Amino acid sequence: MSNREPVPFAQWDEPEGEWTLPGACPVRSNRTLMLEAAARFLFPTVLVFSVYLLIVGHYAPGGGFPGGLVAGLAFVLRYIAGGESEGAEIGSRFVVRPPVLMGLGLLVAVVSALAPAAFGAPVLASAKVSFDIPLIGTVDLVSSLLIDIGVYLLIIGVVLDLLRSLGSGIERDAREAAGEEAGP
Amino acid sequence: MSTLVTLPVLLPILGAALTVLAARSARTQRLIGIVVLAAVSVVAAVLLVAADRTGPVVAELGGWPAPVGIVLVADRLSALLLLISTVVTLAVLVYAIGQRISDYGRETASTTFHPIFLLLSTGVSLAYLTGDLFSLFVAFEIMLAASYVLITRRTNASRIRSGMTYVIISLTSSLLFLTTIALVYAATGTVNLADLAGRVAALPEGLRTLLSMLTIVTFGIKAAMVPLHFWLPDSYPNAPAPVTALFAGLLTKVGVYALLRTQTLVFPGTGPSTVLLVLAVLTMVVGALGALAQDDLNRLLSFLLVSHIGFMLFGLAVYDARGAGGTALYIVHHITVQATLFLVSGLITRRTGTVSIDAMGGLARRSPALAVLFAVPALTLAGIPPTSGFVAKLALLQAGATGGAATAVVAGFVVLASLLTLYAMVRVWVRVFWGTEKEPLPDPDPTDELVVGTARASRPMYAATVALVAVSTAIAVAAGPLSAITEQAGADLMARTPYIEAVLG
Amino acid sequence: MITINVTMAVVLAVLYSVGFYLLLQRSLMRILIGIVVLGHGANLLLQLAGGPPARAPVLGTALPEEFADPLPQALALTAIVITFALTTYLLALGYRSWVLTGRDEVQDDLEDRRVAERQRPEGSMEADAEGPDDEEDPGSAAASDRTDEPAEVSGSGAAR
Amino acid sequence: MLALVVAHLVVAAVLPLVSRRSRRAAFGVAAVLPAATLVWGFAHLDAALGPGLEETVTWSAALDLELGFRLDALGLVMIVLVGGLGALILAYSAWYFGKDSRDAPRNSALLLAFAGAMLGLVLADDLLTLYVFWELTSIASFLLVGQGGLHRANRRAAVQALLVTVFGGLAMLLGIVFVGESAGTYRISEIVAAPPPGGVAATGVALILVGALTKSAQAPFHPWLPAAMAAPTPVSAYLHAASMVKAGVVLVGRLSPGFADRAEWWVPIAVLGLVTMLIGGWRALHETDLKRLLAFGTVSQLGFLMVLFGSGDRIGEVAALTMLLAHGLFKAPLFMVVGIVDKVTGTREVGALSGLGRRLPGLAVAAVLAAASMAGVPFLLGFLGKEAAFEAFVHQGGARGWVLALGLLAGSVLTVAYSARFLWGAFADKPGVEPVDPRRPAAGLLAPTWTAAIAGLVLGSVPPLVNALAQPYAEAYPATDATEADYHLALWHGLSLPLLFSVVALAGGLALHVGRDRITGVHRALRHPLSAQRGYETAVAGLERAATQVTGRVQVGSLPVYLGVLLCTVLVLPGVALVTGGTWPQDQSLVSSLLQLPLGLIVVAAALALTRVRRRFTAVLLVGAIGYGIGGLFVVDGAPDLALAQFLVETLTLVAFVFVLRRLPAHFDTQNGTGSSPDAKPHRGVQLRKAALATVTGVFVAVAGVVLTGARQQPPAASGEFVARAPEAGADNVIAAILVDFRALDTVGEITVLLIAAAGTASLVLATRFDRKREAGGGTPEHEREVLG
Repeated sequence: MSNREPVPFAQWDEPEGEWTLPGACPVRSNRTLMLEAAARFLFPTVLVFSVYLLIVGHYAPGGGFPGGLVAGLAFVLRYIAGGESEGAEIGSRFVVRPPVLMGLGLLVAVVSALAPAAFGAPVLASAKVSFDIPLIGTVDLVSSLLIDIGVYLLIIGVVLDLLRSLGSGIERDAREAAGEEAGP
Repeated sequence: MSTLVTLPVLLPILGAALTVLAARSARTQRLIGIVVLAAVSVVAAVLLVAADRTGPVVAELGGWPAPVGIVLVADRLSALLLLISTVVTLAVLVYAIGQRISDYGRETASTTFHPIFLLLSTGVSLAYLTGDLFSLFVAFEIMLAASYVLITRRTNASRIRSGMTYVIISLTSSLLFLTTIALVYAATGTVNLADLAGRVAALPEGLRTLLSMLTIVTFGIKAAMVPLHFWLPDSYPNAPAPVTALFAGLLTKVGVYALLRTQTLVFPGTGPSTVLLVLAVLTMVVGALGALAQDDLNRLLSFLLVSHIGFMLFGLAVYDARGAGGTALYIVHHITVQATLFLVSGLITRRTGTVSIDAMGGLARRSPALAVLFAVPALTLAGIPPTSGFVAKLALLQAGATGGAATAVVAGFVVLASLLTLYAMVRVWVRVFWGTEKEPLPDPDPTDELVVGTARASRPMYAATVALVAVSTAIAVAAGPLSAITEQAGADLMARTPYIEAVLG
Repeated sequence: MITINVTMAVVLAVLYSVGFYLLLQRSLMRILIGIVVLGHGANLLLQLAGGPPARAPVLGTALPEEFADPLPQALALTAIVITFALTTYLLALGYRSWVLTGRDEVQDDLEDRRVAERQRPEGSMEADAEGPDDEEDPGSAAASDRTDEPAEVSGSGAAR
Repeated sequence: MLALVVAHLVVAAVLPLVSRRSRRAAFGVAAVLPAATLVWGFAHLDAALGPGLEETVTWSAALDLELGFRLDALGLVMIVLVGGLGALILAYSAWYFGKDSRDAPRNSALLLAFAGAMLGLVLADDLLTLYVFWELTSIASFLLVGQGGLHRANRRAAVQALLVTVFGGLAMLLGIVFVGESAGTYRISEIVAAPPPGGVAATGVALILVGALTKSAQAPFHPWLPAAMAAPTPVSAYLHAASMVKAGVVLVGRLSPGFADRAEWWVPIAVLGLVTMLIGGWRALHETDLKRLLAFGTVSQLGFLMVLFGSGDRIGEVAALTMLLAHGLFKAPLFMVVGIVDKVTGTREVGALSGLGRRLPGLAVAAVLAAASMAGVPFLLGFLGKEAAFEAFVHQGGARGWVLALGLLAGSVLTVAYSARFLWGAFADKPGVEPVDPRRPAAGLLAPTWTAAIAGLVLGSVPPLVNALAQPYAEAYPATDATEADYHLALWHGLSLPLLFSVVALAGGLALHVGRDRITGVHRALRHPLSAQRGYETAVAGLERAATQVTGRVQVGSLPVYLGVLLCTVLVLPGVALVTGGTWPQDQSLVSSLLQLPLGLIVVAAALALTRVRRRFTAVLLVGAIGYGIGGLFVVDGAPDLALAQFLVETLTLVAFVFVLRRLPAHFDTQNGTGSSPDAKPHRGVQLRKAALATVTGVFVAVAGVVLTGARQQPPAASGEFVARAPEAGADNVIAAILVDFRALDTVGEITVLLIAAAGTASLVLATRFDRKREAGGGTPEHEREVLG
C-alpha cells in the first residue's frame, strides 16, 4: 500500500548512520564546527536528562512536559548544528515519523485514561504499585506515569514536526524562491 | 454509567490517535471516524434517556470528588445537545468523505483532516459535559484549534485573510477567557461550576455583575453576538462546505450553551436581563439586515446564523424556565438546520460553479431535487410551520409573552427577524431557483478546493444532506417529547439544585 | 489577604496594554507578538490569582501551610502549553500568509468593501421591479398550454 | 379530520408520478379528495349544525401545541368552497391546462396540497393549528403564483403575496401567543367563551387582526391580490377568489363572538373593511383586463365580508355567512368564465372582445347568472346576503349603523356597476370592434362553470336551505330584540328600507355603467397621492437600501476595527460594572518579595520597548525577555514547575520565531518588493486612539485583578485537598499530582491541542503544492503525502 516500509516502533531509535552526527551537510562553509562539536556531545546527555525529568516529575519539578521539551530542544540543537538539512532526513534518521510519535503519545495517554474502566475503576483513575528493590529501597510505580510518558512522546513528536515544517519546510521554500529568482 | 459520560470525550481522542497512526490507509481512517462518531451518538442517546429518567449522570474523573477532580455532567441539556451535535457531526463527516472522494479519489488519506475532525468533536463534547470552568477553557481550545486547522487547510491567497481574522479574533477571545478564569479564581478560589454557584453568590453585587459581564463578552465572541460577531461572516463562508456546515452548526452554539450554563448556574438573575435583551435585539436585527445585503450565498447564510443567535440570546435573557427551555429547543433545531443549509449550499455551488447568487438562476428546472433540499431547510430556518423552526420559535415567543412587557416587545423583534429571514430565503429562491437558467461556471482551478467551480457531487454528499433534512423533520415530529425534555431542562437550569447536588453530593 | 500587590498590578497593566495595543496594529507579526504578550499577561494573572509568593508545593520540602496555592500553578502550566501550541500555529499561518500575499498585513475583507460600496443589494427585488415589462402575460391561457422541450423534465419541484 | 388533511398532502406528494403518465388524469385524481371532503362534510351535517364535531391530536403538550379541529356551520360553509369548488376547479383545470403543459404537473400537486392546507385552516379550532395551516397556504400560494418563476410578473407577484401575507401571519403568530398565554388556552371555542382581559391580550387581538387583514387583502395591504393575477386562471379562481383570501374573513368570524364588542377589534375592521370595499369597487370600474377587474371586485367583496363578520350583530352575521357562500359561488364561476374567454379568444381585454355573447350564448348565460348574484339581483344568493346586510345595519341604527349601511350601499352601487361592466366587457357587441371568432370551449370547461353558477341560483331561490346553515352560526351572538331573534333569510321581507337600498344599488349601479365614460374621466382627473402598491415597493426598496447601508457601515471588513469594537465592548459591559461596583482593597502592599521589583521592571521595560521597536528580530528578543522575566517571577512565587515550563517554552517559541523570521523582511514597515501600501503608514491620531483604548483596557484588567483578589472571602476550595491527597496519587510534587491525576483530563486536552497545532503547522507549511483533482482511484496525492511525513 505504501512505498515506504513502516518501521517497527521498537526500532525507532536505531540510527541509520552514526548516532550523534547531525544531518548531512553539503555546504562546508555553512558548518559551524563549535556548534557541531557541542551538539555531538550535548545531544545524548540532554536526552538522558530529559528522561530523568520525566521520571522525577512525581517527586520534584519536572514531568512529561518539561522532559519532552528538553528532549525536543536537544533535537533543535542538533538541527541547528546540522545546518541545512532536509526535513525528511530528520524524520528518516529517526525512522519514526513525527506524526507517528504524536499519535503514539496520544494513544498511550488516552488508553491509560480509559484502561481503569476495564477494571471497574473510574476513568483516569490511577493505581500505585510499590516494589521493594534491594539496595535502592521502595519504589512506587504509579500508573499515572503512563500519561506522563504519553505527554513526553507527544511533545517530542511535536517538536520534531515543527522542525520538519517551520525548519526544513521554510528552508525549502526559501531555496525554491531563491532558485526562481536566479533562474529565468 | 459514569464511564459512559467520559466516552464522548475520550473515544474521539482514541479515534484521532488511531487515524494518525493509520495515516496510510484512507479506508481505515474513514471507518474509524464513522464508527467513533456513531458510537458517541449512541452513548449520547443513552445518556439523554438516563438523565431524563434519573437525573444528571456524573463522572468524577479519576474517582476524585469535586472540586478536587474534574467532573463531567450529563444533564438533560448537555446530553440533548451532545446527541444532536454528534449526529450532525457524523452526517457532516459522511458529506466531507464524499467530497474528498469526489475530489481526490478513494485512496486519499490525511494526517490532518480525519484526526482533527474527530478532535473537534472531542472539544464540543467536552464543552457540553464538563462541570469545570478551566476544563471548559481546554474544551474550547481543542475545539477552536481544530477549527483553525480546518478553516485554513490548504488555503490560498484570496482566502487566507478570512482565516487570519478568524484565528486572531478567536485567540483574543481565548485569552479573554483565560483572564476571566483568573479573575473568577481570584475572587472565589475555585473553578468548579457547581462550587462557583455558591461562592459567587457570596460576592458583592457589583463584582458579580462584573464577572457575569466578562463571561457574556467572552462567550459572546464565540457565539457571534452583535457587536462581537464581525469575524463570522468574514470567515465562515470561505471554508469548504462541510467545514462551514460544521462550524455554523456547532461552534457558535457551544458558545451559546456556555452562556446559558454559566449565566443560569453561576450568575442567576431574578428577572429579564436588560443587557441581554438589548444584545439579543441587536443580534437579530443586524444579522438579518446583513443577510439581505449579501450576494454571496454563504455569506448570506452566515449573517442569518448571526441573526438566529439573537433568538437564543433572547430565550436566555427572559431568565425563566420557559425561556431557557426555549433556547435549548432552539439550539437543537438550529444546529441541524444551519448545518443542512450550508451542506446544500455546497451542493448548489458545486452545481453552479459560483457562490454569487447573481450568477445563478433557473436551478429548479435543472435540478428539482436540489430545490426541494434547499426549500425544506430554508422554510425551517424561517420558522414556517410545521417545521422544527416553528416549534422552537413558538417556545421562545411563549416565554417572551409571559416574561413581562420588555420581553413581549423583544418577542416582536423575534417575529420581525423571522420575516427578514424568510425574505432573505425567498430572494435566494427567486434568484437561484427561479428565473432564466444560467450556464454553470467552469472550475478555474481544479487543483484548489477553495476556488469555487463546478464539480461532481458524490452520492454520500447527497445522502448526508438528506439525512440531516430527515433529522430536522424528526425534530418537528417529535416536538412533543423533545419540548417536554427541553422545558424540564429549562426548569433544571433555573432551579440549579439538581445540578449542584449531583456534582457536590 | 491575597491581594495582588502594586508592582504586579503595574506589570499586569503594562502587559495587557501593550498586548492590546499590538493587537490593534495591521502588521501581522505585531499582532502575533501582541497575542504572545497577552498570553504572558494572562498566565501571570492566573498565577497571581492564587496568592502572594510562598513555598513550592512539594511534599516534604515545607509545611503544607507554607505552600503556594497549587491549583493556579497547574492551570497556568496547562495554559502556557496551549498558548505555545497556538502561537506556533499562528506563526505558521502568518508565514503562509506572507508567502501567499507578499505582505505582512491583515487586509480588509473585499466582499465587505463591495457591500459597503453598493446602494442596494445585488439583484434586489427593487431592481427586478424596475426592468422593462415587455414579456407576454404569464397568467394567460396560452401560457398554460406551453409545453417543454420534450427532453426536459417538467419543473414540478418533485424530488426524483 | 386530520386524516383528511394529511390525505390531501400525501396524495399531492405522489401526484407528480401520475402526471408523468397523464396530466389530465392527475387533475382528475386530485379532484377526488376535495369532492370526498364535501361529501364527508354533509354526512356530518347534524353534528356541524348542532354541537360541532371535534378532534384533537396533541403535538407538544409542553407548548400547548395541539392540532385541534372542529366542524361547525362556518366550517361547513367553507368546506363547500374549499371542497366543492375545489373539485370543480380541479376538474376545470384538467381541460384548462394543455395536454402537455409544462405547468400542469406542478399545478395539480400544489393545488391539491393547498386544498389540504386550506381544509385544515377552516376546520381549526385552535389558534396555533390555524396558524400552521395559515402559513402553509401562504407558501402554496407563493409557489402557485410564482409558477416556474420564468416571468418577472410571476416572481414579483409571488414575492409580494408572500411577504405581505407572512408579515401579517407573523404578527398574527405573536398575537396568538399573547392571547393564548393570557387566556391559558389556544382553543378558539374556549377563548371566545371567556375572552382574556388585559393589555397583553388586547395587543394580541390587534396583532391577530393584522394577519386577518393582510390575508384577506384589506386596504392598505390589498395590492398583492390583483398582482397575483399573474397566476393561471384556475389558481386565481381557487386561491384568490373562492378560498384562501377568505381565511382572514373566517378568522374574524371565528373570533368575533368573543371580541366584537371591543373597540380594538371592530373599529379597524369596520373602517378598513368599508374603505376596502369602496376602493376595490372603484378600481374595478377602470380595469380593462377582465381578470384584474374581477380581482378588484374580490378585494371589494372581501371588504364587505369583513364588515359583516366584524359586526357582532346577529343579522349581520347571518348576512356574513350567506355572503361568504354567495361570493364563492359567483366569483369562482366568473373567473372560470374569464378563463374560457381567454382560452377561446386569446384575450381578456375589454377593448378587444366584441360579440362573444351572441356566439357563445351558453357561456354568457352562466356569466349572467354569476354576475347577477354578485350584483344582488333577486332569486340569486347574493341578493339574500345583501338584503340581510342592509337589514342588519339599518336595524342597528345609530351613527355606526347608518354610516355602515350607507357605506355598504355605496359599495353595492359600485358592485352593480362593475358587474355590468364585466358582462358588457366580455360579451357585448361593441361598435367599432371587430367581433371575435372564438373556438368552441370544451365541455370539461363549461360543466364546472355551470355547476357553480346554478348552485347560486338554487340556493338563492330556496332561502331556507341557506338559512339552515347561517342561523346556527349566528346564534353564537345574542339577539338584542325580537327582530333579530326572528330574522330569517327570505326573498320577500315586505316593503322595507333594505329593499329600497337594493333597488337603489341596482339602479345606481346601472346608471354608473351607462355613464362609464364620464366616470373614467373623473378617475383620470383624480391623482392618487397615496398608492398602496407604491407604498409596498417603497417599503421593500427602503428595507433593502437600509440593509445595505447598515451592513456597509457595520461590517467594515477590517480586523483592527473588529478588535477595537471588541475592546470597547469589554470596557462598556464589564468595565462599567467594575467602576460602579468595585472597591479598591485597603491593605495594598508595594511588593510581596523584593525580587519582584527588578523582575517586574525588566518585564515592563521590555514590554514598553516592544511598542516602539521597528526590527522584527529585536521584537522577538524583547518577547523573550518578557517571557524569561515572567519565568523569574514564577520562581519567586514558588512555582518552579511553572517556571521550568515557562523557560523551556519561551526558548522553543524563540526558536520557532527565528525559523520564520529568516524569511521575513527585517523591519516591520518594509513591504516585500513593490513598495508600501497606502495603509502602511497609519495616521498618528489613529495610533494615539489605539494606544488610549489599549491602555484603558489593560488598566481595567489589572484593576479588576486587584479588586477581585481583594474581594476573596474564602480559602481555595480544593488546594488543601490537593496537598492532603497527593500521597494517594503517589506523588510528592503536588503540581504533578494535579496534572497527571487530579486534573489529568486537562493534560490530555492540552496535548490534544499540541497535536492539532503541530498538524496544522505542518499542513500550512508543507502542503503548499496541490495536485489536480482526480477521479476515484489513484493514490494519495503529493500534498497530502508531504504532511504525512
